[in-house]
Amino acid sequence: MTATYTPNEIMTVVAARALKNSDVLFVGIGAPSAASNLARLTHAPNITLIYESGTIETKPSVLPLSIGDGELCDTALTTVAVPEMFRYWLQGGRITVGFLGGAQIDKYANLNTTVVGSYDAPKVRLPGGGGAPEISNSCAEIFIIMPQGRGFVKKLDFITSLGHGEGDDHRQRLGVKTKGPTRLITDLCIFEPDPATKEMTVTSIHPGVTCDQIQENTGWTVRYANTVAETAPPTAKELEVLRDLHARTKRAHGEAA
Amino acid sequence: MTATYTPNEIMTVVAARALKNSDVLFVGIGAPSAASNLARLTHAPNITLIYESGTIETKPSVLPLSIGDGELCDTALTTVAVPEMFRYWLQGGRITVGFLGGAQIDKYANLNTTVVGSYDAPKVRLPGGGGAPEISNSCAEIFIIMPQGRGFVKKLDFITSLGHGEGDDHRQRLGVKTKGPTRLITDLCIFEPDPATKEMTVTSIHPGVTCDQIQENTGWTVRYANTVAETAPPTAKELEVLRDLHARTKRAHGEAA
Amino acid sequence: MATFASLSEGIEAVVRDGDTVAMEGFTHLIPFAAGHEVVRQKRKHLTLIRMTPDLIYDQLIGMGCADKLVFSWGGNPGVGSLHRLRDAVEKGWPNKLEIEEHSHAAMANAYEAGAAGLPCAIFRGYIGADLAKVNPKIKSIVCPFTGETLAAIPSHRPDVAIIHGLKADRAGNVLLEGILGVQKEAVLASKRSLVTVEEIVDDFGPRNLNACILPSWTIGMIAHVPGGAFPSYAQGYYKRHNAFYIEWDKIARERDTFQAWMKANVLKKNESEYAKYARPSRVAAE
Amino acid sequence: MATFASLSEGIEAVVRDGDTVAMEGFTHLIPFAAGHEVVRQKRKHLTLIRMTPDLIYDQLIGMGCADKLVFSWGGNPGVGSLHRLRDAVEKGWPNKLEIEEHSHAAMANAYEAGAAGLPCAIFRGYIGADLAKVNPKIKSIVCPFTGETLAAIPSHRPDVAIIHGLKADRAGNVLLEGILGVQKEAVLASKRSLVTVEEIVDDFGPRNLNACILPSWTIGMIAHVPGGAFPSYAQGYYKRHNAFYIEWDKIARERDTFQAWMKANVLKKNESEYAKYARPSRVAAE
Repeated sequence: MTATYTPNEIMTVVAARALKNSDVLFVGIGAPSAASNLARLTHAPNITLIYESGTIETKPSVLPLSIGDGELCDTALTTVAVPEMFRYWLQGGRITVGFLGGAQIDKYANLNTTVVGSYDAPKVRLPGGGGAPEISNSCAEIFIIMPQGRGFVKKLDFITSLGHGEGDDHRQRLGVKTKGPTRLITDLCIFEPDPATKEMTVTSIHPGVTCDQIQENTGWTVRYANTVAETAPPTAKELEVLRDLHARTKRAHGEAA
Repeated sequence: MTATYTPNEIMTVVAARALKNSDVLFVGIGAPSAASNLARLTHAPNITLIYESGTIETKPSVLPLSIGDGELCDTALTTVAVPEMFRYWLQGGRITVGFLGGAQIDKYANLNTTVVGSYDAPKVRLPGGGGAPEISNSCAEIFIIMPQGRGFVKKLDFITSLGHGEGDDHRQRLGVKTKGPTRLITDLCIFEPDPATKEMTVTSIHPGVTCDQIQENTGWTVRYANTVAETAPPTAKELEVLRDLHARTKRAHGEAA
Repeated sequence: MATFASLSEGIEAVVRDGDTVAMEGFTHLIPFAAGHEVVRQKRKHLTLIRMTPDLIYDQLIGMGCADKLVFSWGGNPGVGSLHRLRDAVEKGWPNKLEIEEHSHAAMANAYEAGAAGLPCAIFRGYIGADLAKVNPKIKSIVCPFTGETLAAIPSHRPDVAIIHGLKADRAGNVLLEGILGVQKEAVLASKRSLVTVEEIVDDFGPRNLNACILPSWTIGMIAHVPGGAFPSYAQGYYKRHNAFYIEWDKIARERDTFQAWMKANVLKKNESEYAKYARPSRVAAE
Repeated sequence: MATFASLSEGIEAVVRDGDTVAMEGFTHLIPFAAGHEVVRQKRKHLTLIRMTPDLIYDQLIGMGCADKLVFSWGGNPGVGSLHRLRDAVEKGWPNKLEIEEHSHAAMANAYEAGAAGLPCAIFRGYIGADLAKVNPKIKSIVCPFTGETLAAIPSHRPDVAIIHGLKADRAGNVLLEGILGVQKEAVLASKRSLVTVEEIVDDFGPRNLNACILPSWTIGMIAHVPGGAFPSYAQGYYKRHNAFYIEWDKIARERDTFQAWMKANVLKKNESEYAKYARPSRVAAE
């Protein structure tokens, strides 16, 4: 019965499942966009998708290649200017789930998308934070989608956006009232913050993945929750909808070329 | 050749003449609206009229009874929300001439539209400042249109909006970079600020008006400029356009009832 | 998601005694019908916020619904005084009314900051004006880059916003057009909200991609009240009833004529009263 | 009032060596044609401001036009790195590029405050983020009412804004629709401006009463450059050329392929080059 699937597919499917029909999402390009639209096309038909380009309640039939894709605007309830998006909609506290990812993540789910190396003389200059510094603190909670590997580091070169800081009640001590990263969804497993220390802790392992694999792809000593579930594999339906979405997207972007 | 006219008509005509085709006006209801539209319908066809309700480049065929009149919106280039109007358009420094008036004025053209008597136990509670406190300082210059009489007082009960303060360079000392009231147009004469003291000083007297009349209707000792002109009477054309405008307005407001 | 209800159910659900209530509409789309329902439901001790308290606030104040008014211009537009407001401020009838007075710029910025989730707004304001001396809510901050002193005011975060919109669709999204005022900001800044609308449509249909639309999930309740902005106006539906604004001056001048009018026209009526002022559909260039 | 001119005349008139220039367009309506003209006219020592420096800024930086970049996200959207930007930051080629880095929220607020004539913007931002440690332009103020610390940044007041609009009418008013980004704010915040447009029409005709329109008197110059946003897109006119964004990754990766491409496709061309990407009129649901 179980279909074969790629690591990227299970990561996307797992993220989609975590989304509710009543959620208002601040969606980024890539995996968050795929997961959000998969949720919309399966169990959460009325989920609200907002992209930082200003498009509110957008229902794209294909995935956008950029947040400014015309498809997002054409299918939106309305589109607002970018200052309004960041003031009334993000900072206004209307978003239930924001998605983030990055080049580097640490065990408290702080993220780096700014530089590898020193800021003033970087080894690799990454694109920068974009909306992340405020998304991380303005949304009620944050889901991070990132394939595991060398980006899972012991210490970030630069904190682009706050996760759980140094752990414990660090967010609260900084005056932040939102939950921060409540889920880190990778191609291998799901991490959730330990209720006390806030260290990201494995709560579910994807089918066929071993603890060794998880540790090999993580730069810190991985902790596990008392009860660790096995992630339910993607259903045939989930895979069908996701693959259709990607196929439509590929056709559409090809045509536009 | 000279037509007969009312004191209100010459006041409006004189105000209209002071406006240029290139001006961007922040228009209030009443005499400012009549003067602005008279200018638009005579010598300044491309003058830009903005009302604080958000209507930009409006070309009403009849005078609005309120700043929210549908006529203003229907004939505007576009209409923006009120926060944007006060932020981008007024505070943004895009207005060349703002109009003000009030229940009381002093010799430095400070205005009171707030209370007669004390603020906490007022004898007469007036409507309040509305946009005036910021109009007075954000527009490049201010024209005040007010019939002379008991509102021309020695001392205001309350300063709703800054004119020239206590005179001299008081505006600059407060950090205000705009000119403030450059013209006070009444039913009897025109006052302009003395270049040094900034006291409002008569520079032109309307036909048939005496200095005694002006003084009787002013609560301070009136000063005159070295050269005082006689105001040119309204032309037949000016009166015709103004009266047509008022007649159209009366018909339209009657119909809407 | 917005809940559809009758006006009386809507007011019952969203407005509580002692609430801070913003009924907005900058001379356009004033929620008269909703205000009348608040009077009928005898809400008390309200703090009323509104840039331009006009007839509807005169009525609420005269009927003793309000303890406090937060405002920037309190007059009958194009006509003169609000006699009930004056009577309350000058004579304490029917009760003493506390006032918190701002400028338009301050009020607009306070709504904007409220919608933006900020505790305060900053703007270049009140310079040389006495209002800053009598309103302790007007403070200042210093720009950390230029040293300029800017006015600071607390943002508006009302318990309830009540506005009148043009159309709602079946999903409960609300469309506004024309003079927008601060209504979108008022709803986004408030904990609860009620929107009365002229019309409920299946779908808004083709429209500007940047049309002013409040999504359903930002709105508490929606009541279908055609004519609900009368005697103010609804863009594309009906015009302002200017004669009534003039007539109000006479009605409200004395306490007894005011009370008689309110009894006959508000207390003894209900929301269906407004339907006669509505026009069924959009008329070109109205 | 806006002056109509050719693109080359327009750039000649508004952009000077050493200027602070904001070419905006949040993934939509990016003023590519205008950027190429700046390259052709060999402007130097520019400070470039843009939320999302993408291909056009990669080109300007790679051609040595810029001394400094003020930005919040510098990548090839959906593709990867901007190699010329990286080469300038990491290796100082063709010159050292100073960077001033913000978040999107900060940049959007800075444009908003600039349009509003304020010296600074405040917002809830940068909490727990390192950017505040490396950018001295990020400061804070304390809310005088709640004691909350808010981020403060200087407003953007560029010398020049350059944007691409959809339509201009004969009077020089410019209409935008769709993803509006920060273009209106950028123009209103700047001392000078140039707007390229897809189309010039006699009159905008029937439209939403709140359509996003920049009045003629807020604009410096207008140049009619159909296709001027290519390879980004113009709502209702043409789509984004996604394949070129992917191709750019290869072109820009090495200095010599970059230079060869710029020579062939920019230096040896002129503004008429863009006409072939334009579509004559609005196509439904594009």
